[in-house]
Amino acid sequence: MIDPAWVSGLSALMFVIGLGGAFTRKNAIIVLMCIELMLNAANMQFAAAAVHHGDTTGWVYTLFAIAIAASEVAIGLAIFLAVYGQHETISLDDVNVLKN
Amino acid sequence: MSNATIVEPFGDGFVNALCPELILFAGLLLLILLPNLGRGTFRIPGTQLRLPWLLGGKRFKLSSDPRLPAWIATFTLGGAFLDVLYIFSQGLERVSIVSESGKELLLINGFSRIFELIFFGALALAAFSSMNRLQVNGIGSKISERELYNNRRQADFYILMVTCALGMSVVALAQDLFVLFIGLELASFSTYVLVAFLKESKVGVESGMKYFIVGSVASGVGLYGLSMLYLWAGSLQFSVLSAAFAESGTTALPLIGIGFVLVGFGFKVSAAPFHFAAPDAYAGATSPVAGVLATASKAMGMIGLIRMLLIIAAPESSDGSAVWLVCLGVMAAITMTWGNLAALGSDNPKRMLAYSSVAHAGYMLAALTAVGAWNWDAAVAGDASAAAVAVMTALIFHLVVLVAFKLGAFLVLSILESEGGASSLSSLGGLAKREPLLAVAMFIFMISLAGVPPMAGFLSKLLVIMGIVRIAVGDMGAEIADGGIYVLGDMHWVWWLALLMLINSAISVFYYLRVVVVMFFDEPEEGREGPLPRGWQVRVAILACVLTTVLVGVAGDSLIRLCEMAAQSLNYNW
Amino acid sequence: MQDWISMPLVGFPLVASIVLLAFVSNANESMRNRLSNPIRMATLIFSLVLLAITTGMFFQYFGNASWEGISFNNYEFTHRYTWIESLGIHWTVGLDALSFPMVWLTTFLLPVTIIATWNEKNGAVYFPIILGMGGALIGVFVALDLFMFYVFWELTLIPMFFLILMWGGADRKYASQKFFIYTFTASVIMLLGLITLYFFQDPVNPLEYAGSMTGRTFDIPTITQHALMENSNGNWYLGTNIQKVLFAMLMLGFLVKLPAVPFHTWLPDAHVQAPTGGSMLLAGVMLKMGAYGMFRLPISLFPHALEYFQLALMIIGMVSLVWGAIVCLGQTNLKKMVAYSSVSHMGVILIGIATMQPMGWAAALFMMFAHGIISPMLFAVCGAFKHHYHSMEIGAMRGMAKHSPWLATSMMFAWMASLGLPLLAGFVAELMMLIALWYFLAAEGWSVFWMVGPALVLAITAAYYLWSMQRTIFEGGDETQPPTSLNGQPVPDIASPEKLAMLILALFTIVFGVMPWIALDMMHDWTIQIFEGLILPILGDFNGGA
Amino acid sequence: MSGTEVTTTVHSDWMQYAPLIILLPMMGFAVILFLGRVFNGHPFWKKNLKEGGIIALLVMGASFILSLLLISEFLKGYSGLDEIFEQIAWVNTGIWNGGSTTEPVSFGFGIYVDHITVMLLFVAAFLCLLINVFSIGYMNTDPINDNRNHRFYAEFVLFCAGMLGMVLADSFLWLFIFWEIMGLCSYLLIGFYYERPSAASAAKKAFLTTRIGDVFLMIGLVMLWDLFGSLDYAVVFDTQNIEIVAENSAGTLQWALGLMFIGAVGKSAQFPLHVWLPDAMEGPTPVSALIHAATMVNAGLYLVARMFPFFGAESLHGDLDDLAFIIAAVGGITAVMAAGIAFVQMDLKKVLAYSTMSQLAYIFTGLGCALYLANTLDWHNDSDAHYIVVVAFGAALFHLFNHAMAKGMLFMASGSVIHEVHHAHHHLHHGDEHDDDDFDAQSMENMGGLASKMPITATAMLVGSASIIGLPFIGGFWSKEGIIANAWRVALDDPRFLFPAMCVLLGAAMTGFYMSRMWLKTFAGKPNTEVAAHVKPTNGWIKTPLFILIFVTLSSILLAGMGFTHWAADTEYSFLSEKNILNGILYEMEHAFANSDAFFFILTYVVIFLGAVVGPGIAMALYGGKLADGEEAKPWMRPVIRLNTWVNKRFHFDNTAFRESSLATALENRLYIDEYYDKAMVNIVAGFSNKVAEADTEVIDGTIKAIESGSQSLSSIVRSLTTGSARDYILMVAVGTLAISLLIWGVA
Repeated sequence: MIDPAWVSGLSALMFVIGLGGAFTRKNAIIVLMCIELMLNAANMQFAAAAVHHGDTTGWVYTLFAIAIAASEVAIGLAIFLAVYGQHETISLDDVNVLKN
Repeated sequence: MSNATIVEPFGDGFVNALCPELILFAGLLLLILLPNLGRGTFRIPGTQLRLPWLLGGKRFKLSSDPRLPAWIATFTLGGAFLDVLYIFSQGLERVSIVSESGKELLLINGFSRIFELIFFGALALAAFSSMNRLQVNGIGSKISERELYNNRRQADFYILMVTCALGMSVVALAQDLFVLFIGLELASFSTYVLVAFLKESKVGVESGMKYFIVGSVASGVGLYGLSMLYLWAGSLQFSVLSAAFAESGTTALPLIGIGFVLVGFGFKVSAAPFHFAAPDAYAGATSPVAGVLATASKAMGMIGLIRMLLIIAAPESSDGSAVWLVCLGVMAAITMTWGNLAALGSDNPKRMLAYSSVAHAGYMLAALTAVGAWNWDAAVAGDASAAAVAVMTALIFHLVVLVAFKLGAFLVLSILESEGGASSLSSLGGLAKREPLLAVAMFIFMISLAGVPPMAGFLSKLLVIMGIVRIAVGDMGAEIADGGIYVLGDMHWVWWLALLMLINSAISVFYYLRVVVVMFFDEPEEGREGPLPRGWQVRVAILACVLTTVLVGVAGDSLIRLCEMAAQSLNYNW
Repeated sequence: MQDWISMPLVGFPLVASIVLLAFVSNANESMRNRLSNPIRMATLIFSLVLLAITTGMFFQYFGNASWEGISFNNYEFTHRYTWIESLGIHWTVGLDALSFPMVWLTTFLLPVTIIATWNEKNGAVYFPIILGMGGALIGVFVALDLFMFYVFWELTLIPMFFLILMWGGADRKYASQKFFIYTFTASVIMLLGLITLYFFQDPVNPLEYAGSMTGRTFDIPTITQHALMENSNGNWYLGTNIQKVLFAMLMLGFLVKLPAVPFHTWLPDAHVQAPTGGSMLLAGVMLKMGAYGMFRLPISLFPHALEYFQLALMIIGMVSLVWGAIVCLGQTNLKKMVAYSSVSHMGVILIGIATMQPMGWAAALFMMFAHGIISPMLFAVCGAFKHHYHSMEIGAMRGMAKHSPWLATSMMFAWMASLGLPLLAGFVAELMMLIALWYFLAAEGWSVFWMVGPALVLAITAAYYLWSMQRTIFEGGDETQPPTSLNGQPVPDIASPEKLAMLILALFTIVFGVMPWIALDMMHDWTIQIFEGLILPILGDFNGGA
Repeated sequence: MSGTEVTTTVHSDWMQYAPLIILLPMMGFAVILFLGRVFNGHPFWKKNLKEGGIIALLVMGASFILSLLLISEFLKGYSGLDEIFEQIAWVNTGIWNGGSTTEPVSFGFGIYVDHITVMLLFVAAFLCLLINVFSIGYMNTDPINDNRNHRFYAEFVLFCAGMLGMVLADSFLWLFIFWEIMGLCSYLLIGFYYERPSAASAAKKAFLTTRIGDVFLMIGLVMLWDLFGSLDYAVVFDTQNIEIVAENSAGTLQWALGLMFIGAVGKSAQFPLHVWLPDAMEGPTPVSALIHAATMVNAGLYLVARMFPFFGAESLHGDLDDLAFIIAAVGGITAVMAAGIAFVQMDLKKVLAYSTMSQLAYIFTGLGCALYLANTLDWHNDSDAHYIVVVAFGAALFHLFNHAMAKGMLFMASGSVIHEVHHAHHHLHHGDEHDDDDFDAQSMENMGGLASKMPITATAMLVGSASIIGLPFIGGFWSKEGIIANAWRVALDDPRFLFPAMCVLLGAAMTGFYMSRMWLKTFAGKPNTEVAAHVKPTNGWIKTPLFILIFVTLSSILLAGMGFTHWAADTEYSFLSEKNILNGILYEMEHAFANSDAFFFILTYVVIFLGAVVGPGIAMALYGGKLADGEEAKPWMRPVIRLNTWVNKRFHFDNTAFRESSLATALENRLYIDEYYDKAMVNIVAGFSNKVAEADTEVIDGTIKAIESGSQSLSSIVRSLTTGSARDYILMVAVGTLAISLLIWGVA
């Protein structure tokens, strides 16, 4: 079996990629994907930890986290649609009526 | 914990214990069902027989009344609120909901109850006052009242409010970090949509998107933190985490894990530097929603922080907690100063209130820092645990009364908003002439926010400062009486946070007063000289806020005691 | 003993003010105009009742308080209700020879202010606010609980803020905010000092009136008692460092309120923009809160620190005295000049305090009282000037003696009283201050050059007052042409209510100038009590005295 | 050390009403002011009550009678330092002098009567009454004063109350209090014609200048209090108390008294605080008479005279002679300076004003010398020395008396002249619109030859001038000669005093010149203008006091003979005690004209030569001459006119050179002192105060404003970080996360 530490490492990498992508990319949908990446990193960590501790709760956490991620995507896309309707763009840089 | 009644999910006493939440749930169902009742019929397949099953079709007059969802939501939330009050009056029971596998999921005690009070109270007021003020079309669009009312989206709005309340109460009850997180997400998702509810306006959707996307990143970081903690401790039970932290909390993994979690909650309380989306969100959302964000949502975030703090502030782990205190203290200082400075130059009253709520978050973080420092020096610790309780009391008290004046201020703005926008200070111009009582109410909210006596805001700030100073001074008074010699520098550094906090509240007077000056001094904007839009509900809600603000300020003793009881009921490890 | 009597003194004006304000708040314009007269009468009658009560207290019609000979930290008409028990907060009121003159002064100034500003616009709102202001001020003076003291201390800001904002001059927006923020900033520092003091109490001893949650008390008599015991044992209460820090923090709040240079710049702005009534109460009573607070808290609690900071206080006092006077000389705005003269006079109070002589303290107390009668008259005159001539510039209106003899006479009287003409109230205080100062300098071996300041100011004060009178009261002929702001209308003299107010103020200025003992005897007794009870045991520790 | 325990000795029942001397005029002030406000313009008020003049007269009459009763009681043998009125504890307070308790301190009010009091009381009460009578004739007949005379009378009686109170007060504190009340009244009275800018600025100048002196006086009093623990005469004059003070702090005492003297310098218009007096002539003439001749200027002298017990104290022997010299020297400087300026004045009243200044300076010199003698001679044990001291002091006080009477008369007479000239001008140009603008009724250029038209006035003026000049046998001669003699006596002992001695000697000649000049220019010669030719005699209200004062002045030898000069100084010599009046007069004559000491014998004749021959001679040579044709002066004035005519013809010379010299210009410009003062005020005081006011707004308030604007700009910086782009917000979240991680990493 793979050492959970490797999984943790991978998840850390995913998290960093996700976080980095979130503030480097302009397109809202890509940012959303990055966020998903972060959530998945957490999921992996949960899974790895569950294995590490031999504790089933971790799996449950993972399931819940997936559900959360899913609803997040749903809400996100809905909002993006509405934004597009009004601003005709979903570039994070360009949607900046509100500032200061 | 041992003295708590242990109840299994859906076991005996479950209904009693979770009565407010069940009321919410029932209300939620009603909200979904009732507005959809109509003359809809169901044709039994294969026959021409149409059974009236009441869903869909042309709605009844009653069920099509746009105010119906609002009333339902108000009664639901208000009912839950009153139920909590009733429970308080009957005396509290400490109930622990434990899963079959022995994991403690929820704990009902004074702490959770008082937070339920905050959540339900704030949301009930918001729902009540949104009743005739909710705009679903773009601001200023020429749409008749009738048309406005006759809109099914009303129901969505109130459903989201109730789910938000539900999520928040889960946060208050949770005894497992992950359960807490789920509650948090439930409430957050609701607020994301609520913020973006004005999808017909540019600012509405924009604020929703920003709030959502930044919030998601923060909660992503938070979730990752959770996973790290889980990796470290093998459980996310508070009790387990706390014990583990006391044992080996100084390693990097748990510390960084908690740090990540802090980011997640930090966003909710809008602590710097995670607060950036907050002003945008407040400015774009309708005022009652913004009010909810500034009060209930913030209280929810605070619960998370308090829980984290209780984990790390266990007595033996002074090293780890010291790191944390510095971290929190710096964050508190930056947050309050940043918020105040930003508010100073803000011309948009909603943004101003948003920044002011950032500042208030700073004050609360300072209080939290003090809680963490409760046993900083055994020599002068004396009644340290009582002192810690006192600070916690102050924190809770602050969150409670914040609902009254912060939400109240947003409600006043909501009246102006429904008239034609409240995005610049001048929209408040001449309010004293147009509706004096409203101006007086706003004035009371403003000076209460600034912390001027005799308003509730003063008492809460006083309590926070008293708590901080008490921690900083510790038992020196008694030591001095016994011949000890102490100097200013002997006090814990949180004393300086108190000083900074007071200086900040002095700065804050500047922008709060500017609102007052505009209301009482300036002339109304052109075209806004006439009377304000009518609507008794929002005014009743404002009146309730004013009364609370003043009465608590003048005679806050019983509320202080209530908060003290709540603070004591926390699951301390000392 | 009608101990409850101080309760209505505070409560009734506040409640009446709120009720009246609520009553008129939703009335429309014409309704308000109709209401303004009955409300004015109501507030006048009410304030007269208050005056009757305090006067009755003085003449022992109510209670049998012997104002002369109240010993230190003993109070008449004390009453205590539990307010916020968990924090040890009580509604504690009481009067001693320090606070009673101030309370009487407040109740005296209320009707006078109402009369003097009888025709103020929007009276239906104005007069209740004045009344509420009075209630808050009385609250400050009768409070014997730190929390209550602070609450009323800040509460006074609110009516004053509105008085300035809604009835003030052209730049009232700026002035009202500056006034509020400046003094608020100082008082939050004071608040931190109060709270730190609160927690430095020893909670182990069973404390009277302690909060159930905190174990400490806000009760001033109790704290003072503890401090007194500790101090007279030869120790510094709370230790040297803490005592000094707390003294400085409390003092800062009071110095700003007083105000002392360099914390004074809010005052001229506030005064110039404030309406007459606001100025009268601001200068008459509100500034005295600072000096009152100094005696009530830092001096009573931290006498050692007072001695430590003696030089600093002396310097601040001297600078205020001289700086204020010199700035007066450079003013062209009548009200600003008078405002700076207040700064200068408050310097007298500080110097009196810094002498640490009973005579100096009695001088400070009497100065508070005398200035409380004289300065409202100064501002009433300024207000009338502004009201009738629509300008505040010295020289805008000349030859007042010709066309406005009443105003001219009042002005001259007030000016003369303020520059310390003998047999008017201010002289006694100035004389006592000078004697105490010299005595102190000689006894402690300080340099004679400290006298230069007061000496200079005695002359400068005369100079600026005379200079302004020359350009207002005197000089007829071509230069008396009414200011253009009058648009050629005939120049009116002051109206009858204003005359009445001026007469009353002038009368009492003379009464307390000719018979200072009425007020001074009780102040004297109190200063002797506090000095012998508090300062003497301490001074004995440090030096042999003179 | 409290001075309140003074035994109460009431001599007769009415004596306890002595405070009424002060209180009556004080109440009169309120009554007149009130009635005047109410009845202003009412015919009865205007005609019958003379707009309050009659009320004032009644009040002042009552005060005068009470004063006379008090004086007679005193003369009946009640002597010694004592009080006749129980003290009121005015201010009670306490000090801590290093002991284990505080010491009570109290300031009380009472009445104190001794020789000096009695003399000043008479002068004040008597002159106030006469001036009151005069005022009715002067003020109420001038239409310019209509409907505001009540103000005049109210301020007038208050002034009198102040003067009487100052004289009667039993402590330096109350002396100062009444002194200030007088100051206020003089301010009000000088500024009576408030519409004139010159009056307004003169009033201000008077108050300010005297105030500067008062500041020093106040500090002197404070120092004195510090030394004695009281300001009551009974305490500070107590020999034992003085001994205690003398032991340790004689120097401080000298400083205290010196500072008090500065107060006197201001009040009595001595160099360098003299600038207010000439300007103060802006007030109505009765005011000039009252303030600047008869009463207020005497306050300074009274104060210095009051210091006698210190100078005379045995324990302070020789300690205070420097101060005595300063007093004499200030007097000397002023005497010459004022006389010099009086040379070139054209304004009748200004001549009198400078003359006042100069004569007061004589008295100061006299007092300075007397105090020097008292301080340096062993007069307590040596009876010769005792006599010298008493006579020296008496001479100064006697000159005060003579000068007050004469100068009061002169001012009233000048008022009479001005009044009538003004009327004549008014009458002549009746209906003309150009009116008073360019006509100066006070200028001697517009007079001349009035001796025949206003006989009583001219006589009064003549007698008054003679008294001031020190013409033998008339009024001031008896005292002035004494002052000069004493100055030289001291100068022989202490060469420093040669300066004041020379000054007073020179001053005698100068006095002779300018007083003669004034009289001649006004009354002799031909009328200078058409107006002067039409002047009518004055009214009865004005004549009466003049008439009385002529006799008082002429009879001054009687007072001298009664022992006035000796008695005034000391308890040992009582009024009419040693000699009968005839012997007294003979003694005085002998002493003056046939002094056994050769030095003083010669000195007397030198003085007479300078004052009575040289000075008037030069004046006669320059001014005056025959009256206009057909005009005939009264018989007693004819010799004067004739002598003048003869001298004028025989010795007339051209003084253009002098008049065009820079000295004359300087004198006309008052030696530029006023100019320097004005410059100092404008450049230094006003400039500095403007700078300070600027600093107040720019620096102190500027700091506050800078904090405000600084936080505002900080605010915009902070807010600009909220860019509006969600990407940046996410970045900040990431940065925050990183920061927290690094912080923990670093520590853990």
